[in-house]
Amino acid sequence: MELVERIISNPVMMEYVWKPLVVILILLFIVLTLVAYLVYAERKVSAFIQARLGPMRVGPYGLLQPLADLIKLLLKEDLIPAEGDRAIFKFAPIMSVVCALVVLAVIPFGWGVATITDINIGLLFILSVSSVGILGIILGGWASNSKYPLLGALRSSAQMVSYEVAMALALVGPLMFAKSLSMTAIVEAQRADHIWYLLYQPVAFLIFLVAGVAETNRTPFDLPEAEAELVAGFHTEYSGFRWSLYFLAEYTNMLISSAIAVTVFLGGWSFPLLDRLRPEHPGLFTLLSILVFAVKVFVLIYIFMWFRWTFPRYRYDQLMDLGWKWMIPATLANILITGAIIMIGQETLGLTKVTGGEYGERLVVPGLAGKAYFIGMAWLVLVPLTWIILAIINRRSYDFNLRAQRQIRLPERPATDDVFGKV
Amino acid sequence: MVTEAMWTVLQQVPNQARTWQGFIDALLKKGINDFILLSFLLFAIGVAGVLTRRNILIIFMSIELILNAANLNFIAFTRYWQMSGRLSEHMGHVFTIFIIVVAAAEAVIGLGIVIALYRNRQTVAIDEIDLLKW
Amino acid sequence: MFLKLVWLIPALPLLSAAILGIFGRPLRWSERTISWIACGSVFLSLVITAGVFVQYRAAHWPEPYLTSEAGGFPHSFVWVPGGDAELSLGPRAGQRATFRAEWSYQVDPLSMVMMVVVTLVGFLIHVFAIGYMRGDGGFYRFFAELNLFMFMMLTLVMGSNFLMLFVGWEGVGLCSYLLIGYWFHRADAKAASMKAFIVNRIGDFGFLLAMIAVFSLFGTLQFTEVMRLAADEAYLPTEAFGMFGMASWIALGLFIGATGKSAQIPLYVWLPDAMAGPTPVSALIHAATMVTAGVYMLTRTNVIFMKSPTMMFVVAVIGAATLILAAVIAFAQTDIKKVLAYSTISQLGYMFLACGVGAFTAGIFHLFTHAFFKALLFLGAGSIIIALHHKQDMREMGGLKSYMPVTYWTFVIAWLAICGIFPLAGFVSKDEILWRAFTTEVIPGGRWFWFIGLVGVALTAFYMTRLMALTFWGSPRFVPSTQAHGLSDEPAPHEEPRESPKVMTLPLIALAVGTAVAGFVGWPPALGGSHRFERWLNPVLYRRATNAEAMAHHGATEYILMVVSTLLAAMVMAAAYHLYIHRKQTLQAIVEAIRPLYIASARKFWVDEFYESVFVRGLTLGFSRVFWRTDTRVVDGAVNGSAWFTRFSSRLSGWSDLFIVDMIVNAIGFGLRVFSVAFRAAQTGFTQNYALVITFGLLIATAAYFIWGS
Amino acid sequence: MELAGTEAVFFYILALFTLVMAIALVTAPTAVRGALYLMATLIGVAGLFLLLHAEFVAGAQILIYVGGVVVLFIFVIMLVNIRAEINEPFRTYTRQRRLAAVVVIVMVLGVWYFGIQQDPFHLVRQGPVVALIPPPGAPPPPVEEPTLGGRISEDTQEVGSVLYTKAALPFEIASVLLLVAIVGSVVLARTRRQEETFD
Repeated sequence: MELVERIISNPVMMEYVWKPLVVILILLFIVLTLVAYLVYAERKVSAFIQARLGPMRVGPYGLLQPLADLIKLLLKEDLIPAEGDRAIFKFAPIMSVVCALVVLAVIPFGWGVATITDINIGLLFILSVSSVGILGIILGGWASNSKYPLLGALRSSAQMVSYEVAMALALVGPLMFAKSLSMTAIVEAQRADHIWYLLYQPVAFLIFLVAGVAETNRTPFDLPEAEAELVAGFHTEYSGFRWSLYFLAEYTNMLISSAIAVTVFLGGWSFPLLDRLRPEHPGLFTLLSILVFAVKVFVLIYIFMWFRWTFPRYRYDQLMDLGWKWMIPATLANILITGAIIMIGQETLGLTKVTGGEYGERLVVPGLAGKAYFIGMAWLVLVPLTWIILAIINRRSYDFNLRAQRQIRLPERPATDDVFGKV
Repeated sequence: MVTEAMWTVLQQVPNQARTWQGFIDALLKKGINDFILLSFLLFAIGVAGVLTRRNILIIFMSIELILNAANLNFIAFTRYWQMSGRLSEHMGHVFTIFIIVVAAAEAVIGLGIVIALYRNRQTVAIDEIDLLKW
Repeated sequence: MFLKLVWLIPALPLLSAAILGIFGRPLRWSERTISWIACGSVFLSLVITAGVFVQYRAAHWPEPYLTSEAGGFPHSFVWVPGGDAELSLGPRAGQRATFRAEWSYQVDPLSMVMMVVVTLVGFLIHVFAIGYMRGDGGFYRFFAELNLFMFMMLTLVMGSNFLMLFVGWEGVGLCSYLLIGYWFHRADAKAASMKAFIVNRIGDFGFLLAMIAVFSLFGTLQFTEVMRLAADEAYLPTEAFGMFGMASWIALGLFIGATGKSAQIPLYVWLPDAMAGPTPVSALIHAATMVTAGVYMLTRTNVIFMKSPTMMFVVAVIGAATLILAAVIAFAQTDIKKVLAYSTISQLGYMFLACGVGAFTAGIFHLFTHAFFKALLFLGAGSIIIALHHKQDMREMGGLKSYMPVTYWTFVIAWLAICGIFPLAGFVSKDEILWRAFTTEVIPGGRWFWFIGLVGVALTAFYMTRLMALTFWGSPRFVPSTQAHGLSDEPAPHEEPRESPKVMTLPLIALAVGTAVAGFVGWPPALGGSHRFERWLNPVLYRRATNAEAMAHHGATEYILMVVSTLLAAMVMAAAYHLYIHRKQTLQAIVEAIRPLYIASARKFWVDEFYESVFVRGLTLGFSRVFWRTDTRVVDGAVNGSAWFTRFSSRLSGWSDLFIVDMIVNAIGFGLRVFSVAFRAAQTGFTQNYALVITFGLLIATAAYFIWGS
Repeated sequence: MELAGTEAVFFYILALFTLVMAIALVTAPTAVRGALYLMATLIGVAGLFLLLHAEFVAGAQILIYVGGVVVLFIFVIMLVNIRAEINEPFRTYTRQRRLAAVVVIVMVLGVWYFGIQQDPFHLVRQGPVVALIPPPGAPPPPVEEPTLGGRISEDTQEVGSVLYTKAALPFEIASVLLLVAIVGSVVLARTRRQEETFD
């Protein structure tokens, strides 16, 4: 008995088991509620865009609609295809949702206690764990033993693998300024310099945003679940709660994408002039930082929803062309040019210095001249130069020029051409 | 595995009092030897997979196991050097990264070969592919 | 301020080359855009060079200014980090030294002169090329390559170590190859570019060996370091005349490199062929800048050469021989550019002669003046060629004086300069060389070298006057052409040659002014000057002339020599004019009288044929012929003999087959079947079986290591 | 001593997990299950990397191995044998399984004896121990600084600097290798019809 008490109440257990557990539970409660309301928000946004009212029945303005949906989903029958791989069919959505939720651990939702944990490979951790999430989708599609889910899963995995490259490479640009993979260090770097890396890295931000949309399989990149071609894509055979797990994963991923974008490009929880509160009112500051972060994230999420209800879906070849021929070259060019800009700023003009601060070594841009140089170079040199490079690379392609595409005559092909060749 | 580890610990810490507390303390010290043993077991499992499985894809996966065993060794030895005072020792990490890169390249090429093979022979069983014999 | 920008001087042309090379074609830039970018970058380089000159002269002269002192990335960076290497020569043999090369630039009196020449002449030729290359399909490519050449040449002359010099050396070789073969659809251009490349490689081999020796001896490749150590007797003892020691070997390697690049005997054969490239290229690369790199290198390493009188003598002899040989060949050439090419070789011989007699400053001075008047001659020739619709044969010219006045008058200035007429640039530098040869104490036989130089003066005057007579004077012999230039905005095909556009004549005029005044930079004290050029270059020399010595009055001898050479040139010019304009019969008679020599000259003394037969045919074709003979006689004979033998023996064996062999074969087959059971079992064709065996072997090897190994 | 106290517990958990998953991989009935077990094994190894303070390598392991290679495996499994192993009788092991098992067991025992028991590398155990459960009356063990706001391990920076300085040449070679792999896989995997169309 004494032993058990020692195990439960010793400081190590307190620090590493009980406290995190409480934090995790609180966080999960908040995030899952949030995600449920994201669905509600999406329905409302779509309704307003299409001049409808959206859900209005349950509760005032339909505010209790998510609850009703939850009950409905829980009560539905859990269908499993007869010839499918039962174990994997059951396991796949769990994997998807776990990968989505684990990532939440390293996102700095705010200053102080609101940052659950801060590891030195935070960004890499997020990227790697979310790359595992693909497996949930592809396995779910495979285990259904059905044509549409399989095709949807293949498309989805191809798409996510392609855009993950662009996504990761786009993050390299801001990382060159922050010099750390730790999420908190990135936010601190921006806070200390009084800058948002959006201003230094417009190209990377744009690409990250687009890749984030593609990673979450949302319109205009929702080919894996294109209703007109594939019914509902990889989760055609899913129903009830397992289906809702996929849905949960997708919306959590959207939240995460926005959160990363906010952390890396939009200064995270920091906000101009807010810092003065920190020494005197740490508690208030923590609350405000969470609020700031939430507002920024919701702005981005709104942009995601806005995309969904305004853009038409890409064709599959356009999707792949955009990923491989436009976005990846653009990110590579961005890295190269940003490196050159930093090099010139640092070595020749001496506008920056590298210091070791509380969060390790980073590139400090003191003074207005340095900031003006980096912002000016970013918008006046980096953006046009990237555009020129893309134009040169793609000067023969007609990916998005439908008018030119109609002029092209493809060689006659046999009608029996299938996706995978001769399998 | 656990019993083996316990046994090892008991063998190598003879002067430690064989009380419950001493046993637990001894059990909670893990050194380079344990990692070598673990990596070796991983290696052996991988070798067993390569030697016995019929499915080429599983054989590939077993090869990945073998490579991972090597990675584990590299990292463990790097840590060992770091603990021995060479704090800036990171060459093992770099080696591991290269192994991961090579493994990725190997998987890509190997799977390409598997696809080509399947296209021509309609099988992924390794003992049905014995063209070399003739 | 400008000294901080030294790195921009080569970087700007490189940037321009990259921009033109990458974007020129895809973006379909107009010729105007391309010209602005190409010439603008070179012009900026020229401006910076001028600024650097002023600042360097004010603040740093006579010490070299190294950009690595400025620090920071664009100024200098560690280019080849390298590792430790063991030195094998000299006092430090057996010790280790770090092989490390920086990419940094060195501004000192010598490189300053070269920078001025390269950027100034280069800029003028760039401008000229706008007009010359108008309407050519590869306009962007031409300028990209020309700019790349500028970068390489500037790297060559500004590099602070042997490795950078070598990079520039190879780089200009590459650009030369690209530009000679610019019209790659023409067979002669293709062959000429390859010839230039290959001949240069022979020289580069010597250079590379010398570089290795330099590192093995001094443990560094930095010029300042090497020259400081080379002056040390412990590292490089001074040799007596006739000795062939360390200094001579290194100097020999360097000199072989120089003969390749600067077209000296025996590696001069590529330069005349290089005229297949566009004329601005010939002017820039094959007259004014690249071919003088050898002289630059000799001067740069003058410490090593001065330690070896033997090699100095060799340099002087080679220079003198080249000077005479090339001049003689130039007598009978009919292609206007070929004449100029041989003239270039001849003038380079002068420079080497100067270096050989220890007058490095005189050699560089001649390089400096020669850059102006030879570029002017080539550009004038280019102007003529354009006017005559790409005709280069002098037999179809004549009387152009009235058609192209600007070209004519600028050409006249260059002609007078190259013949050494007072007071133009050529006179000053050539007389400096002759005087220094006459008075040299570095090698014996100075007066003979002076005499050879004097003969060279006469020959130069003769063939240049012949060129003038055939092109500008006399009666027109060209066939009126109705063929258009092929330009879109041309008003109408013109039948008669006419003056070139301003963009081509303005560089001519600028160069003519340069030719006229360049000599005053080094005006000798005998004529009231102060040897400013020599004093400027003095710091880079091993054996520096003291101020008093440089200013010393040389007495009456110098005046006599000047008068002799000038008079000789003037007389020969007058005689040649007379022969070619008024006494063609006499000329004919003379040519008839010396017909063998004339033919030999016209056929370039069969050197190309000699190389072709000895090296190309002799070694490859000769061998192949030997092999072919062997094939037909020995091998075929053996085959035929064996065929007969086979027929004979087959009868025998046919008989024995039936009774002996079959039995043996059957027995062997039976035996194999018995024995192969075990091997068949091993050859399963089953991959994992093999893997198992490998594992098993690994196991045994490991066990053996543990049991017996440790 | 690499691990002690709390970390050792994690070592046991991860080692057990890794080994069990590895065994499950080599005995998996279908290739898809095998890929899943491979994923689990790799994640376990990544956890061990974390224990050994190799955070960056752990991240790279998951990103490249799990996110890339395993996905590729599953992709190929779907391309080549959709349910061949399930629908048709498919022998799991080859004919030589018994012989192979003997070889592997001999190998394990040999290394166990020579490599571990005799300790040829003299890798002795040393260093302080921080027990998970402190003995009664002992002073409480020093609690490590919570990571929040504290100094972060600079493993990533170190690996980066080593990778781009000391190992720059292998890095370049690896890039060439990847290029070769890309070209090779494209050439290998295209169908005959694609060859005809593009040739």
